[in-house]
Amino acid sequence: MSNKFIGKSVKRIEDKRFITGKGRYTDDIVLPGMTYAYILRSPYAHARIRSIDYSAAEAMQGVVTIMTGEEVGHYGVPCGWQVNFKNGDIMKEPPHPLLVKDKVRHVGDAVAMVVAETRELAQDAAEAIIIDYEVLPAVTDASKAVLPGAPLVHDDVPNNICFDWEIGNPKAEVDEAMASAHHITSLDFVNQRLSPNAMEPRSYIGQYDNVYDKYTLYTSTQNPHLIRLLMCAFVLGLPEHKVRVVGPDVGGGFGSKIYHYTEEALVTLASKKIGRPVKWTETRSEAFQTDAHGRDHVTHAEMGFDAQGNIVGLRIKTFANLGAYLSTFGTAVPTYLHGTLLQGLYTTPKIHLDMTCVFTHTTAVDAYRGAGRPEATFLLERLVDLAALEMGVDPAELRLKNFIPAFDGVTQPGYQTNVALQYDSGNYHSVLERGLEMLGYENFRKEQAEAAKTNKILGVGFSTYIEACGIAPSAVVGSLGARAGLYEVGQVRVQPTGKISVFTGAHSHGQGHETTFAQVVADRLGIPMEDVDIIHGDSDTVAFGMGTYGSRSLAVGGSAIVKSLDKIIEKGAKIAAHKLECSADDIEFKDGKFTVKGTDKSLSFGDIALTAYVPHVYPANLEPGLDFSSFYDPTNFTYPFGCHIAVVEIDKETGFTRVKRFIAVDDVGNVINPMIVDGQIHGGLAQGIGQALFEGVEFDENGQITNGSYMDYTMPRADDLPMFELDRQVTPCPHNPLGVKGAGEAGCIGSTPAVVNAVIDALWSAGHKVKDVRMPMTPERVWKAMQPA
Amino acid sequence: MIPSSVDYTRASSVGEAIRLLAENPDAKLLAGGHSLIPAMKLRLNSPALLIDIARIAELRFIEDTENAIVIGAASTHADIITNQYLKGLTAMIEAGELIGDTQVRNMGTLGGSIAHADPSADWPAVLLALEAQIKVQGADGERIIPAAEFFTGFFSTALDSGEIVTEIHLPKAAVGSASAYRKFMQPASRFAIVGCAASVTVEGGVISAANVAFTGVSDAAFLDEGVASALIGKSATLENIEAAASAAAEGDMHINEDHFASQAYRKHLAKVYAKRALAGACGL
Amino acid sequence: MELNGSYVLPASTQKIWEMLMNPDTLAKVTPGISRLELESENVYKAIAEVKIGPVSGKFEGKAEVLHPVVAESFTLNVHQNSKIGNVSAHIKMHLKAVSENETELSFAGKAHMSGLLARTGNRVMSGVANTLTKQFFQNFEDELAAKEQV
Amino acid sequence: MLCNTLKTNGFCAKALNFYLTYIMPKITLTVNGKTHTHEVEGRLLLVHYLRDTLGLTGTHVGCDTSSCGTCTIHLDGKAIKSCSLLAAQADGSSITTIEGLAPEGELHPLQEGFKEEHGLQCGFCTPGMIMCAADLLSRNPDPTEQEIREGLEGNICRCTGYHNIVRAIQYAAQKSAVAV
Repeated sequence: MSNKFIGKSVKRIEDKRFITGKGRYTDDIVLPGMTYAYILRSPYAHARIRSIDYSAAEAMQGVVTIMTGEEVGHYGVPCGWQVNFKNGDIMKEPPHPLLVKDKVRHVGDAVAMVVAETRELAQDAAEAIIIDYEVLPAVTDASKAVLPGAPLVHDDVPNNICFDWEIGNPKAEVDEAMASAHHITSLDFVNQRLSPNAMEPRSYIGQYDNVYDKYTLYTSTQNPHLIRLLMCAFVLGLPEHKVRVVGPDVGGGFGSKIYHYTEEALVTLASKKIGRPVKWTETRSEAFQTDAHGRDHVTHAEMGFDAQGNIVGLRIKTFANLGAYLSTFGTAVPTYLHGTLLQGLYTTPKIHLDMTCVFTHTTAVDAYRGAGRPEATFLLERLVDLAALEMGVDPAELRLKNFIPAFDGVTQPGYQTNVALQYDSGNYHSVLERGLEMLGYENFRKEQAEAAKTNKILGVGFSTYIEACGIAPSAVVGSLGARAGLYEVGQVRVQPTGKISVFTGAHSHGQGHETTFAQVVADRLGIPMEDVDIIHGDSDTVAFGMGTYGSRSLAVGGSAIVKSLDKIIEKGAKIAAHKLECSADDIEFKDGKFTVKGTDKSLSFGDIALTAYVPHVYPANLEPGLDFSSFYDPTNFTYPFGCHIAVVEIDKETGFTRVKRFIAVDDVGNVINPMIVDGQIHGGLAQGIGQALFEGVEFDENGQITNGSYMDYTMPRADDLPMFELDRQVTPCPHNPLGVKGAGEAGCIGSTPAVVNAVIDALWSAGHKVKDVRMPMTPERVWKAMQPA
Repeated sequence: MIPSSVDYTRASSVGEAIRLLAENPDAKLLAGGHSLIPAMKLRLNSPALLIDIARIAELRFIEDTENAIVIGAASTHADIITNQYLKGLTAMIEAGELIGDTQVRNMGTLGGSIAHADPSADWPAVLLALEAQIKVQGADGERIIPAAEFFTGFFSTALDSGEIVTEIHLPKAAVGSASAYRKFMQPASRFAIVGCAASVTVEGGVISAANVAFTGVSDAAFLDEGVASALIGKSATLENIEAAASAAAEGDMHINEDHFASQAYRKHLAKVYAKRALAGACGL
Repeated sequence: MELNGSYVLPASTQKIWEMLMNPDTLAKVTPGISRLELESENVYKAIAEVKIGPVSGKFEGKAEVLHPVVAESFTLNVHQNSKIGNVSAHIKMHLKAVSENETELSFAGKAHMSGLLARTGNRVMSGVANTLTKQFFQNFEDELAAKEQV
Repeated sequence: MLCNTLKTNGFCAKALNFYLTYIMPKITLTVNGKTHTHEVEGRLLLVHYLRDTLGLTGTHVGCDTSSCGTCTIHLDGKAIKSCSLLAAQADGSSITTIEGLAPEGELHPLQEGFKEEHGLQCGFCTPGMIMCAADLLSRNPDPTEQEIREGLEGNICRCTGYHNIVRAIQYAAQKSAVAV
């Protein structure tokens, strides 16, 4: 163990290929004889297919084959998480076919796939397919889809309800607490639907090798093994050992590339059918229609306070939109990843969430950066801030008063919430206090008063959050309905010369694993980072792993690698003891050397590696080789937390809102690479600010996405954001060997309510006492909030 | 996204382009291509032939003549905002800098933009405010169309189907006159939700002439006579400007609406941006 | 997309009604429509070519006249398909005599777009609606004038 | 003879047949210092020519509407979006892509800046960002933070929140200034 790299902002190893244009994303791969697929999609949200005429398309030049619903409609992709109704019934799980035979259920539902010599010809031929649709009424709003008479998405799902669900204290207890409240703050709001918009559109190549009867799928995925398992076992019925799934460089995921998509199975099937590789790359327009969306909650929430300002109860009713079909983890997001976070940082004694999960004629909804946790934080932080305004108390003071006291999870026990989870460790007061210090709170209020004399108004918004990261342990998620385990694999192969190949089931699509993991390995073994290679993304090379999502890679995947490293050091010590003629207990491993304690007798790590593979002088009963694989299944989630503060400036004449300052104090446990952690926070902040001010998928009454391109769907650009002001506190995770908690989603979870709260603060400071401005808070919406009612 | 099949040819002169256009009824002119090619990629438009006029040397120049600055139609937005002769026409520079982004400004052309006549494009408002003259050429020869007669409606112009825009003549700013362009952007596309170009002549502290033109507000860019007339004879103060600007986008006209701005909000923005553009032109 | 408009045309309600019920005239005045063919009573096959700015599309589909009340009102149902998306419109038309030789023709309805038109057209749709409306009345007036001359 | 050989190899025959039915414009252009001549379809976009014909896959496609900037390259020294240009339009031009920004084995100050300041995560927008920033610095060697942000308005990054991209460009500006 040395401390050369951990905690240092080591520059990223992977950067070289990306900055020189040598990254290798799926769409960059060209295989001999490759064909191109184009998918014909429904222009309607809900319609019955009366007839399809393929004749003209089939006759067109360059067409190799056309896959139809008749041919492959009996295959469908599964949902990975079962949630039961309150009454114990199993959730409704209608099929999600690879291609639709009879009825389309959202705009973009796939009807046929044309495979041709070039992508131009495939598209030309798809345009020649004639489909006669009977257009049916559609419903897109979850709270309306449950009403009597609403159009049904699936004929056998009454009221479009996939399931209803609750969590927390018994409803009656919460009602009683609320009845006793001195003040109740209530809020109706929409947590709008977002499109993830990883910059790389999804891309897949199916390849079938008839000599070895083996399939290869190249896919822009966050978890190659999971895709292989789902596709083999639950979709196509292929023998898993005959399928190789490769996730090469992936251009961002943010959740949207976790799921098993129909097109992965389609190109795989088609490649066998025609005996040639088949590539499909979506257009951005298709991405808007088919990449799983995020959020989309319609909520009524109430928070009760006693006369001293202590929170006494929290009562929530939410309709969560699942879209037309269940995506891989769509059912877990509004339930186990959302309801379980409603304790927040507060000591709220009574909590109840009543959740209804609903099908609509829209794109499937699943995890998007934060997944359920941003929705929980938004709800809590909006309520607390609004309550402070309504009660005329300071929003920071109100939070500090209600925070759970600090606990380290080692000498003090974890904190048991009312919503199932037990927090591992936390020090919530400190992040808010540090945030206030960075803001210069008193000065800000003076500045705000000054600004009121101009045509700009200023506002400050606070948000404090907690999230559950490092998604695992298996036994817990299994008992909650997950149909997969959630652990990670880490194999460390020491080569005879002492160089290291590490195989991880985690998958990097921007997170920098090749660097962070190498830092951990190099320090543990006391060797240079150049001697470590991190290998991921290929199911033929890496043992079964679970991939990257939910800020889990380092906490779970990194811990698996540490376990293997420990085994290597333990075995190395035995080899060293034999060679140095002492007991293994007397061997100490430090700075890359096995040393006999208290002496200068030592052997280098390289010597031991070579001995392990050239075992001429070697302990009896010890196998040769130095290569260990470990699976790490943690005992709990990890619980990062933090405080985000936004300062906004609103143009009184136009409602145009600019984020002037953004302060984030996050506690993500121990930090291996501060530069990378900061980068993760920055990116999350941009997406969270994006939700508050810019982003939102809009449907018209017929279920058409009316802003389905970058000409209308607004994401923050460079000139929409300020430089971020970051700081960190460190409360180590008590239950994993690295003490890390995860940083991928924090920025996105805390930032959205901070910005909304800042706008509301600005509006109240100017005398406009509105409760909410609907997100995205476009200039027009903010301007309207300032007009006399 | 790939366009439908299309033939491509490059014209070497204006004459050749006009001849090709006459011979091919399904042809479209291609200058920078930054309106046409995106539309073709989405297959919103599938011409049979593209006639590339971007490299016609006689169309790409900026000249300082006695009465006017003359801009060749194939001059790019970037050519314009970096040109020394145009420094005096502030609205041109301010508008040009707000078009699209760096990459678009490097390819897109002034002629292409005005022939396309997007109702939210920036140039039309500026050309109206600056009283530009647009020279066009067709099989029957050349003619000059004043900007005020050029933009006839929604994506439509006074250009005949066989004609090409060749030059834009911008009268030189008179003594005491100045111009400005202010724009409220659609945040995703960066087109104007409301763009206002103002040109004002102040003599002895009194406004003697004014043009106020909008883009993004209605079917096409237009001169707002109501605002302009309310300014004439008034001293150039913020109060007078604000009062005049309150007349903006009134009267019988269609007001656009979309995700980003309802009709009421757009109308309100027109008044705010008229004020800001006028204040800019008056140096207030 | 909302479609609304009204205009006073210089002809009697009876004359306007007859023109509206004549597929040839209707094809001439409706912007974009190049041909209307009677398929069955009150149902027409419609071919349209729309060219607006960057968009040029060929549409094919049906137009249907519903609930005709002579010289008073009817409803027009149009469904048009194209490669760039489909359009369905449901429009109520009203005729009202202003004087003996003047008729106010008004309509109100909605058009629904699908596909690419719906996804990318938001920025310009209100302009499209307004332009088509203007063209409709202009064409109608031109057609009336032409008839006068005959 | 050739036809018979091809017949035994079904797909090749089909591809050839398809190819022969189109008459393609011929283009000649210099890419990263090397001259290329190809017959291309009229509708072929420059970005696809670079990626598919020349195998220069560092230039990416991220949207359909010329909005995201991942396809940014230099055409005759200026940043443009190669997804909104036909290959035929570039006939006779000189093009630089990310692969040719610096001599093999060396890094351009911007490439170095992006690495030093962690200006990239997934790397997909990075080539376009760097090419756009190079245009910016050629026009304005010492930009302010605001000028950098405005200069990037045609490029979207979904990973970094732009904070470190701004710093990467500042790094490059400073480094270039020192070099001069």
